[in-house]
Amino acid sequence: MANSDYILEMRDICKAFPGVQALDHAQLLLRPSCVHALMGENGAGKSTLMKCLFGIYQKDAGEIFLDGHPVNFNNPYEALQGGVSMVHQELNQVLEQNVMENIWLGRFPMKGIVVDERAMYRNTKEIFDNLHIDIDPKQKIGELSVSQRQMAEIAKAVSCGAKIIVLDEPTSSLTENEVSHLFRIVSDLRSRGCAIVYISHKMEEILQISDEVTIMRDGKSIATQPAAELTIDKIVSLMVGRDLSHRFPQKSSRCCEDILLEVRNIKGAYAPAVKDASFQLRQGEILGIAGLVGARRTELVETIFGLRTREQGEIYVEGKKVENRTPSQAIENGFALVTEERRQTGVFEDLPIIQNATVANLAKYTGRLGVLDNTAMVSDAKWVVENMKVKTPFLKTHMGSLSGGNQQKVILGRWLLTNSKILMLDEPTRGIDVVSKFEIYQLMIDLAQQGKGILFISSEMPELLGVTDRILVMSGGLVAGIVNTQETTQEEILSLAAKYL
Amino acid sequence: STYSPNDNPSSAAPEQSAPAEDSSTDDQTAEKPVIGVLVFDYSNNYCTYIRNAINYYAGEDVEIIMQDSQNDQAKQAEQVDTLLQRGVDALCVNLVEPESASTIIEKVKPTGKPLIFFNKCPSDEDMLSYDNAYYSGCSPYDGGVMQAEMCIDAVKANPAADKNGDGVINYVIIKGEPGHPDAELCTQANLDTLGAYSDGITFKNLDIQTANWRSDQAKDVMDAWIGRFGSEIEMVITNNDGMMLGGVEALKAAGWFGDDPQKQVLFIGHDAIPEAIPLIEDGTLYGCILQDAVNEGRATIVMAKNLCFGRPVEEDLGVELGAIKDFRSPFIKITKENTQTAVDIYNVALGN
Amino acid sequence: MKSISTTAVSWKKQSGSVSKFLLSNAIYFVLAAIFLVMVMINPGLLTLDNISFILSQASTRVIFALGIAGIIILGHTDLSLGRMIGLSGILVSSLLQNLDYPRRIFSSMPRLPLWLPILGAMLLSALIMILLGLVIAKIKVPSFIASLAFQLIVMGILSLYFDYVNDSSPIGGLDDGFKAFVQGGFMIGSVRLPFLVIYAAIVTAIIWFIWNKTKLGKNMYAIGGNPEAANVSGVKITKNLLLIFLIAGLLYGLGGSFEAARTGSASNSLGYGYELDAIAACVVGGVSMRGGVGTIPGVLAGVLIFQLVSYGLVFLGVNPYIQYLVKGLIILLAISIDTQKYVKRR
Amino acid sequence: MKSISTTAVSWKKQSGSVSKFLLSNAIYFVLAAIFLVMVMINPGLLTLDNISFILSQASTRVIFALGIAGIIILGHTDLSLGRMIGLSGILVSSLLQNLDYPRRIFSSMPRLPLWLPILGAMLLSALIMILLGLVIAKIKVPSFIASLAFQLIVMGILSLYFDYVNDSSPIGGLDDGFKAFVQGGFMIGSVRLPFLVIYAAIVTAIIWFIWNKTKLGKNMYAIGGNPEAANVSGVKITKNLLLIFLIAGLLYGLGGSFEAARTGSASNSLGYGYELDAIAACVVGGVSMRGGVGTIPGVLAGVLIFQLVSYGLVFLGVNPYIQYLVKGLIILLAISIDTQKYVKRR
Ligand SMILES: Nc1ncnc2c1ncn2[C@@H]1O[C@H](COP(=O)(O)OP(=O)(O)OP(=O)(O)O)[C@@H](O)[C@H]1O
Ligand SMILES: Nc1ncnc2c1ncn2[C@@H]1O[C@H](COP(=O)(O)OP(=O)(O)OP(=O)(O)O)[C@@H](O)[C@H]1O
Ligand SMILES: OC[C@H]1O[C@@H](O)[C@H](O)[C@@H](O)[C@H]1O
Ligand SMILES: [Mg+2]
Ligand SMILES: [Mg+2]
Repeated sequence: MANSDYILEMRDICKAFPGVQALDHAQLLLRPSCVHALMGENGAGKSTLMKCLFGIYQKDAGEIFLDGHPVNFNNPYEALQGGVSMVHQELNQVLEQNVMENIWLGRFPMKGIVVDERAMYRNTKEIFDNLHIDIDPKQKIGELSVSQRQMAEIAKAVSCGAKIIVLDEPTSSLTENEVSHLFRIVSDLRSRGCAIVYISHKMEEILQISDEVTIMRDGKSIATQPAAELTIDKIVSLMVGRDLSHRFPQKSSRCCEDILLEVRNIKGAYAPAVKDASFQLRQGEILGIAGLVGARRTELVETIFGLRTREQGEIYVEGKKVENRTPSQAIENGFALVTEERRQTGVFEDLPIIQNATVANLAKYTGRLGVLDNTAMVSDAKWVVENMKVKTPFLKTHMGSLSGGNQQKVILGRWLLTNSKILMLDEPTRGIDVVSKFEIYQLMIDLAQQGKGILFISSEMPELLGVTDRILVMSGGLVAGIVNTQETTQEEILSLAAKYL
Repeated sequence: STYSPNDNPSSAAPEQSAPAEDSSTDDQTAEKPVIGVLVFDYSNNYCTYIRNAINYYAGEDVEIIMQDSQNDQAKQAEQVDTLLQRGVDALCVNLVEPESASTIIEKVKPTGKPLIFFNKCPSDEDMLSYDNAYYSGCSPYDGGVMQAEMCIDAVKANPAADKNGDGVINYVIIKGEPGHPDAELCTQANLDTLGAYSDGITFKNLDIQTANWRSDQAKDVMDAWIGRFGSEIEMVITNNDGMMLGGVEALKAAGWFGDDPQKQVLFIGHDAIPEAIPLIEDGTLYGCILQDAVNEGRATIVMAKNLCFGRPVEEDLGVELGAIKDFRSPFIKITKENTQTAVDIYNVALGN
Repeated sequence: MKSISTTAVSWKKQSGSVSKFLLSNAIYFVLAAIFLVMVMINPGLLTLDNISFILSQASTRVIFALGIAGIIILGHTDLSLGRMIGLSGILVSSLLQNLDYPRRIFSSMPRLPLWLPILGAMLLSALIMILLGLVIAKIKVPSFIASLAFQLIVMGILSLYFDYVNDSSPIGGLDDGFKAFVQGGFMIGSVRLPFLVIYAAIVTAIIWFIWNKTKLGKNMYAIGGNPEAANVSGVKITKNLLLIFLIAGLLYGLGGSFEAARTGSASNSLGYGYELDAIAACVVGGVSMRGGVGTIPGVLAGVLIFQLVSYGLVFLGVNPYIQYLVKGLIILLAISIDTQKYVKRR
Repeated sequence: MKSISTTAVSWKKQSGSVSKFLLSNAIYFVLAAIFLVMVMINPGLLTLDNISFILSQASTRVIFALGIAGIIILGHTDLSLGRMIGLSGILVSSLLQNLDYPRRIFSSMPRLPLWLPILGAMLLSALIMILLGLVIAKIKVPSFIASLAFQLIVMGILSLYFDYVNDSSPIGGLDDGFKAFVQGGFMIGSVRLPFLVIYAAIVTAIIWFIWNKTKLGKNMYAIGGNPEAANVSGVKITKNLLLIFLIAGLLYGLGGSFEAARTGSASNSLGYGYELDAIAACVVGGVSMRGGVGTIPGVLAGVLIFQLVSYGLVFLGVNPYIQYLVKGLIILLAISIDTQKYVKRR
């Protein structure tokens, strides 16, 4: 069976979870010195396939050959020993430890029985220098930004000297700069003979970086083709099983006159804090928020939502001053916030979907005597699953067993149920497949058309330019400017973003 | 219909109300009578000796189910239910809290089965509320009085014990678990008796601290007293000998009981457990109060068996029962002169 | 709004394969198995009377186990439970003694209606639990250590009261009406149905309702599952936490009062160590100490397993030292089997 | 190639502002403050003798606190500690009695060298702890409940042994050499330097080395901080966990032996409840029950605070009931202050 053309062959891999056939005879054939993209909708089985390789899951059936030899890693330790390393979709780090300890975890350099801290520092420095990453190896990793942590993970995977490196959505929280930087690292690795499995939902990236593409759907491998022969449309139609003509929905020009939300000179109390931000959001408007990492976009919306302490400044909804000192106040005042860190602040892993969907909206189901209306809850949860196209066997399925993208959809649905006037979405399409992204854009536009106001934080320039009406650019905790989407360019936004550096 | 604890739940007493006749007659002879014994706390040294004595004197003609109430009165109440369900023929109960006697009596009374309390005495009223209730043991307050008397004897015998010669003996008490009747009553008796004494010498209590019957805690308490009072301490009293062991150890470790005349102390324990005997013999302890665990245990099981077999309750007891159908085993003062008494008693208690 | 759904999702009912069913109901089978084994050793155990005793013994435990279960589901723990039971027991006993009891504490006080001291104990416990909740929610002290401190503080308070009113001597002579109210029961034919079981059933029903049918219940699971996410979702963490602690306090007060009446006396050691039993029963019954997970039937089963084992081992006349061993092994077995349903198949 | 430095954010080094310094060393100030207040109440406390007592009392506690601290840093807990101490204490006491003690248990046995029974107790404890570790790591039983089961099992075993060899009567007459080895000390001028303090210092140094300098130590923090991250980084979780449990077992064995010699006798209640004190000391000393966080100086400070409070309250002659209260309040205060450094302000 084994074919020496391939450094890695995964054949007929099957893996079932309760109620889900996550992998159904999936195939992946990886050539040496090749970047192989793995694509598919949320829940197609990409991560599961890679976890079966890496020894996190045990496959139910199928065979894996590494360099022509059959292997079956029982745990990540064996996989790493066998020359496979992996950057995981969800950041998995020991927040209380410093960068270098995280990087060398599992393979500390030793001097006798003592961990050689100096060598660890030196080696880390060396890797970071090689990869042009500027992070202090002794800094606590929990203090870094998400993108820095992501880069540290990448550096770690790269430094293992593995023959095969799996990158599961490595760019989901990287800025454009960092992405192009990552690509240089990847090309470099390829030229050194590494094979790379690259999972991403960003179409442009795929065509830019990969040599071959395997497309998965419903746990099956649908096709493997050289990237050169593929176009975005072709990939999408293979992924979805039908054509998708546009990446962004059609926008009708809307009149946005009435001011829905006004924020005046707000300032956060604790670092990292918004220093001074004022803006207006009109009814039916989608206001994008752009900025570099550390621009405090997240802090801006969290401060408005009452998650962070506001030291100064006022918030007006339809001309009426609101306090928003706590999220529950904000929700009462008609706000909704889809947070950036889904796992930490969004998902209830051990609770069923039904509760994840309805948690922000319980007041609505509370009837006389404080009794909850179960039927209403079930039907709302069903609405979320059906409208958001959440891929799940049951309403009772625990949130933790959904794929990342599907979790995001449930959270979006949670906030749609509250019927808030003002939706603040912090990187809502992170980790979302191309079809679902389109659906989310469509949803945003529909909501705007109903007169809601939307704040849309994104690090992906195309989507900002594709769906917003105006874009607020933040820089160093300040508003660097607000531009009309129709009239602006990528360059203008980037230069605004650098204004207060 | 409802029932209340005073009523007789019909099914709880399916058989006889006079078990004695039954078991001594016909076909039941194959089955030995079963006697349930509830000990208030297996970790209590003293109770261990009673346990051993009960087993020793039980003989071959009865089956003993002995259980540990783990110092929890609620648990004990449940165990009474359980053992009654199990169909024991007599019940011996070492109460956790004497005040709970009525609850136990209410459970047993409807079955008519013999109930022998031991070690901790219920009130007269409770004792008289059930004809088939008996008691074997002594009263902690009396033990405390006797312990105080021993303290007075000790001082008389050792005038040098008043190290600073001021006519006042400074003493400390290491108390058992606060709230525990044995600790509270014994300590109270010590204080009452010593406080009232003024014949040429008086007693001054420096401090009372609890060590929950435990030697490790007693050691820590004694350490702190050594740090605080130093050689001011002229006498130490403990509520039991477990704590005595810890107290002695602390003093020894700090160089007491040696040649330094300032580092001497009269030490009086309670129970005279076997570990105390060598200490009495080598003069470390002046003495201990011994509650005769063996006699207590013996009387308990002898009464239980007599009642099971329908014999007069006092048969083989040696003495007549008191006004509340109680057997009192006297306290005995154990000092250097009569350690053998304690050794003999505990030899039985340890089944030797 | 335009629907964005294209392919419909098919809604299957959780189709339970046999093994899955067995696994997720393991705890009930364990309960049954323990009972069976014990009955095989001594068939005399299999009587309605025995069962009625086990149930009535389990009843007070169920009451406070349900209290602490809420706290555990919130992701916290409570080591003060035992002392709270003691406090309630002492308080109620001191206020509900027979008029003719020679050592009546408040000798000139008229006979109080039963509900008054019990309600008092419940409110006092609730108040203390709210203070504990505040320390946990506001000062952010980990509940383990905060409740350990409260364990000591409550012990101090109750002992001082105990010493003050009754010179540290066990409080006896409890009101006969009170004892009948707690220890009595119905006779249905020849079968005893203890009142306690009925009280426990009522409490269980109320708590079941709160956990499953009210916003507070849903919020409790959400907070325990992910407090940060709950906060973002507009759940008022402090308020909900305080409510759950308050409910626990009420249950402790009620359970403590019952416990005193059941025992017939109260001293300051009443309740000592009950927290470990209660927590263990919850955990064996599938309440996760990481928070967010737990069911009422699970808690009931956990408490019943503990009570059955205690009762059964005494019934079988097992040597108390060996009982420790057997009890430890049974807990280990029960939880090992129950745990398997959470162990992710990988 | 352009560097991707995070130009936007300026990463200031944790600027040691005074308040921050105070906060992150709060526990040491609390320790000092408690001591000061006590000295102000009774200046007699301020003698080298008192300090030497406190230190030597703290020494055995430090030994087992360091054992359990490792387990807590791993993200687990251990309720069996107290019984493990009891087991070791009983075992060693039964094997190390004076030849001329009339009630010597193994009366025909020659005098054993001191190290042999101590080593035996350490190995036995280590073995049991490895079993506990296996139950936790392999069967995935939550450590709270697994160790509670072990608490019962170990209690059963040690009581049966205690009953078998000495009829459940306290084991006394401990070998004088053994007691001198543990209770003795150097006199430096008029100041006592107890051996125990030296032993504790040696143990502390070894554990410090393991935690801070070895792979095992780093892995321990990583597993406690994020077990999944450790797993996907190729850390062998089970192996490391078992090693930490093994070390805890060795320390329990050593501490238990010392505790018996320090007390001069052993019964099956030796060590009862020590686990709560040890856990509380660790937590007060900044070891997080969520795992991943904790330092050696913190543990030392936590143990010292506990010992100081216990000693000081007895020294001041405080009524035992009030001691509960004061102890509870001090713990609450200490932990409340210490907690503030973790409370994230946003
Ligand atoms: N641990 C698990 N338990 C149960 N179901 C799981 C588990 N992990 C994955 N699944 C299910 O398996 C399917 C495949 O999930 P997987 O995470 O591999 O998708 P993916 O292709 O990586 O999606 P995404 O692009 O959203 O990351 C999904 O339906 C998911 O719900
Ligand atoms: N002065 C600072 N001190 C400490 N941390 C900081 C500081 N400034 C920013 N950070 C951290 O850097 C990270 C990125 O900052 P921030 O979230 O404000 O960026 P953003 O513009 O919202 O970017 P994103 O697109 O990632 O949301 C955050 O995790 C924040 O905690
Ligand atoms: O509870 C402990 C106490 O038990 C008593 O029965 C005994 O007389 C006391 O000396 C003490 O040991
Ligand atoms: Mg994935
Ligand atoms: Mg951000």
